[in-house]
Amino acid sequence: MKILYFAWLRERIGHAEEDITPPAEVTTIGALTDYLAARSPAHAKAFADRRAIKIALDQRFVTDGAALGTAREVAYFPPFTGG
Amino acid sequence: MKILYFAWLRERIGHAEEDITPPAEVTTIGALTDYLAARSPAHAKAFADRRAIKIALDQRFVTDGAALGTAREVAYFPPFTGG
Amino acid sequence: MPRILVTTEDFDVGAELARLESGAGAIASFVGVVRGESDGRELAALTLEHYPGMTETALAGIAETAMTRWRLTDCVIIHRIGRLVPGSRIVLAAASSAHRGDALEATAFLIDWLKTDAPFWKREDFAEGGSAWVEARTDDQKARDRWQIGGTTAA
Amino acid sequence: MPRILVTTEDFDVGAELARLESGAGAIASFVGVVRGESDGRELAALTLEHYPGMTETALAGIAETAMTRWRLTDCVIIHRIGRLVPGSRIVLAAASSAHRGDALEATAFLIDWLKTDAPFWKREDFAEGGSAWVEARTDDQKARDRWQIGGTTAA
Repeated sequence: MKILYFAWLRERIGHAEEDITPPAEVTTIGALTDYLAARSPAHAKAFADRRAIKIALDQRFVTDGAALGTAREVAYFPPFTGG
Repeated sequence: MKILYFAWLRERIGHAEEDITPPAEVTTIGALTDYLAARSPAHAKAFADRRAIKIALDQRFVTDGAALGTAREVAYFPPFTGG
Repeated sequence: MPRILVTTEDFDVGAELARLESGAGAIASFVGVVRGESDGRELAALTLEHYPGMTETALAGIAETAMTRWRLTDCVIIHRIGRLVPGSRIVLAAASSAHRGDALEATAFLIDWLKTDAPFWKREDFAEGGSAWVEARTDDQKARDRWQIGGTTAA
Repeated sequence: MPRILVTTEDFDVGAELARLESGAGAIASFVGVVRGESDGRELAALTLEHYPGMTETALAGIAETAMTRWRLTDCVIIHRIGRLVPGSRIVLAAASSAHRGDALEATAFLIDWLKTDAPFWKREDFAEGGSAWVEARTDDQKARDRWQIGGTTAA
């Protein structure tokens, strides 16, 4: 599964992309986020304020309860500020 | 005094401009319009529907009661349709 | 300072908008183009008549009103006169500001007021022959008047 | 058909708007430009990051929504990415239609939704050194949400 980080999440974690295979018990977005937050101190810091983070599963917005299913790409990012 | 006609008023009257010296008793815009309407059949036809005509005295909108005073230019035209 | 131009010539939209970019964060614009038909009748041309002398004053007044009512860095109104074939640009109204709300609203205001408050008249010349002066529309008066109630609208 | 472009390069506003003139009577546009300061701090640059793949889909979706909600002949969204110095154009949103109300409203809609619904992030790089990611604004969310209540607004 490909994990993408954007903007300050990318900066805090130190890279834009990770390829991971989460353990079998990680079946929801919320569990995946917990799993990622535990990967390093940098991850923990990046995920400290989860309310400031949006999540897209295969490029669609999801919240913690969403099932991972056969997702190939999960992206973490702050709210958009383009335009 | 210079009288200007625009759009279909100009077309119906047959020219864009007239130099006139109204008689002394013509002291208001309403009286001036009556005076102009009597100048020719073409004028009468052009002024037939007065509600469809706007009037500017020295480039400011006026209505029938306005005093002619020392006006130098009176313009007759339909409502604007630019843009 | 607002740029006001009444001209028989075409104008360069890109150059006009580029001029507004200086010191601004947001540039909104409106361009009007002669359409090929009117109420189902094919047009040969649109002929624009105006009241020389009064026109520039009216346009400058509309632009000044916009500069006063919104926080604009600048604005421009260009209006063509004479005979314009379908596809020709007729009018440009544009406004620049620090933020988008002001620029967008002021541009809508400029074009709405221009339609009702500047001394231009349009004659439609039909492809099949004949012509007709365009009549003022109640909707245009309504669009104009919405700007008079309670200042700016939500944005 | 809407034109969607995400690019590191500058774009030609005049050419993009000219493209929209075909078959239209009204072309409205919005151009965003990098300002020289932010909250009183001088900017060296604005850096635009995006989510490749998702960006084009999001922009196309916003454009399609506009085409459905207003009677448009066409529209365009161009958004730049990468490092942009003050004075650079960032974004163009424009819409064309037979009549001005549709073009003006759709343009405001495009830029409002673009700000909240397309995966771009802005980082401000300050002249004195240091940088900060721009935070999403409540006002932008409100501007977006006004389009969801009761369809179109008065125009």
